[in-house]
Amino acid sequence: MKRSLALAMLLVSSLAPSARAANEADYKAAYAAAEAASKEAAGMRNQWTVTVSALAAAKKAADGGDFDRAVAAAREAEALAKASIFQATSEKDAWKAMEIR
Amino acid sequence: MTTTIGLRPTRRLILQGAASVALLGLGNLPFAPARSAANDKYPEEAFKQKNEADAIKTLYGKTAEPSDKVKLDAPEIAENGGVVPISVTTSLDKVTSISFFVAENPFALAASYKIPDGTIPAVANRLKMAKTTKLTAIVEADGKLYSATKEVKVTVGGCGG
Amino acid sequence: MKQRATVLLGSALGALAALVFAATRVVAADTVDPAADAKAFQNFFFQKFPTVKHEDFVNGPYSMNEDMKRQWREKEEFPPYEFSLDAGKEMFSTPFKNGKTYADCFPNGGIGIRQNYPYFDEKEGKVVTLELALNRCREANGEAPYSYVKDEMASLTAYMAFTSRGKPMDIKIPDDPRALAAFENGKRYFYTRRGQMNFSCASCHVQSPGERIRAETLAPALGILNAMPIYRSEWSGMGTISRRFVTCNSQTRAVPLEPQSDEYRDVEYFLSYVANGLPISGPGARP
Amino acid sequence: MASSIRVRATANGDITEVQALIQHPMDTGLVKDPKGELIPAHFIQELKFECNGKDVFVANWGTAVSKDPYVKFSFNGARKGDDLKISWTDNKGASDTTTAKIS
Repeated sequence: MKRSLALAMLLVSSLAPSARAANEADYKAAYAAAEAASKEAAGMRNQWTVTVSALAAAKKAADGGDFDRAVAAAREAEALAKASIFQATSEKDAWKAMEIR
Repeated sequence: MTTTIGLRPTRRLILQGAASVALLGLGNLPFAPARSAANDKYPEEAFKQKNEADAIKTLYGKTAEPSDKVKLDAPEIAENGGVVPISVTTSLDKVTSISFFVAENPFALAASYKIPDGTIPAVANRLKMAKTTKLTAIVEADGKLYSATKEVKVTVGGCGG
Repeated sequence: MKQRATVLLGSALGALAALVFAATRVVAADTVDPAADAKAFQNFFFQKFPTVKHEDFVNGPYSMNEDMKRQWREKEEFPPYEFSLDAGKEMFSTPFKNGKTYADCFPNGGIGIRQNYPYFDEKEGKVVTLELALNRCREANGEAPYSYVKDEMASLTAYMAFTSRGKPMDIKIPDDPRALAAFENGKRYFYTRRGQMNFSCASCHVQSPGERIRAETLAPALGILNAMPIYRSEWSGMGTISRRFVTCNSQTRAVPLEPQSDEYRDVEYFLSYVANGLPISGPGARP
Repeated sequence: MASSIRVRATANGDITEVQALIQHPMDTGLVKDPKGELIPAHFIQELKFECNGKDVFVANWGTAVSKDPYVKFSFNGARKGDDLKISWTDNKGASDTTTAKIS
């Protein structure tokens, strides 16, 4: 019982700092990271359409002043971009498994 | 439709392109055939009816009874809801009119054909269907209505986009 | 205790064998052998669909499904690409501002040659597709190039395909390392998974032809470009090879590349070469 | 400008089979264009086939007829070489007409 209580306390404290509303600075940082990852994916000619729309949604939300949503969308865009980078890298050899021989 | 954002304008432009081409054919003035009989008039009201029963009543003013003498040929699964090949033939005689009704469409009456005597009572055409629907063909023979009905499954294609 | 050991030993041996087997396969794949690839590719489909006549593969989904073949036969009586075909014929003979026509840019006046495209241009060191050659012909004669995904290009390629109907696909790979590289690059593109859906062309057109993705029946990859360009009811309009590649990409949620990018030219080279011998059936009508 | 009507009329014996394909957008008025505006309804309402001065077939169409519409029917009483006159009018008053020889 005591251990789970401590765990719950830890969880709450880790959430605490992000509980306050995100501001423009948070958005700018999140967007920059997302954009960098998206540029790298584009450089590998393996960009996903959903990354592009998530970035656009982030910008739109930020323009509307809703930085919470903007940061969330930017983080999603970054995650999607990173997934497409991982896909391109792993597919460099993985494609052979499907090849008809 | 699973057209992607990028794609929609090209389809629209093509449609607009086709529309302008059609309008180009405006050259000759719309002539109204002088001697067209009263009932030759375009059944405006019938085409405005939403559901099938009203459309049939408005067009013909009576109800139809199913008959195996009306052979309706339509695909089980439509290749594409926009272009569904449908045809009907009948062994009834003294046929004066054939019409098609797509129950689930915004307006049930899709097409109505006048069959003067000397013309074989059969028609093939391509219709649009909004979604999986009952399709009914009605043949007016010697003043009575006979019908055949078939279900056509309709859905979009593609994997997502 | 003893029993567990034998199981361990067995699996180790199994893994070793698999490794050796995989190794030989990898070695075999490194030397590019298009002829062997084409043979293997065609045999894969001939064995997977023994009842489908070989030349029928070029009819895409209709070779896979009787009901749809009937709908297609009906439409072929008066096909929806009729207007595009007529427009292409007219455009083909209408001279440019400088008096020349497309016939001056192509061997045999552009008639009955579609089966040799795409070809590898040894001067340029790259694959040249029919759509690219048509636009280069326009530019060489002072005309603005057409969009690769719009009607004008589709009408031109429809007419040129029509003049080659029935002729077997006849793509050549010169003995030039760059040509072999282009073929290999096309093959890699064909089998590489992309987009959030994580599909490659092969996921649909090799692993599941004949099956449905909602209303559509998937076409086999063998001969899939022989029917190009196609009138698609879904687009209620014509589609060039470029438009098909771009839309397939976006369906898997991959951002498409520029039409006629190297990857698209190479995958067209690969797909056309492995269909050598199968008849040209363009322009086609598809769902 | 080529006519918007493509027609094929072939007579065998006393029966003439007619196929027609017409270039027309057949817009339903329920579809939006990329800017989100409704594309106004624009569809052929009446398509008439006349031969030897008599109507042999009259089609009244609604918005559910496919783009570039196609229709096929047959009729008796015509011979090779007779003229078949085809004309359509749409809901915007546009029209087109053409005459084809029965082959």
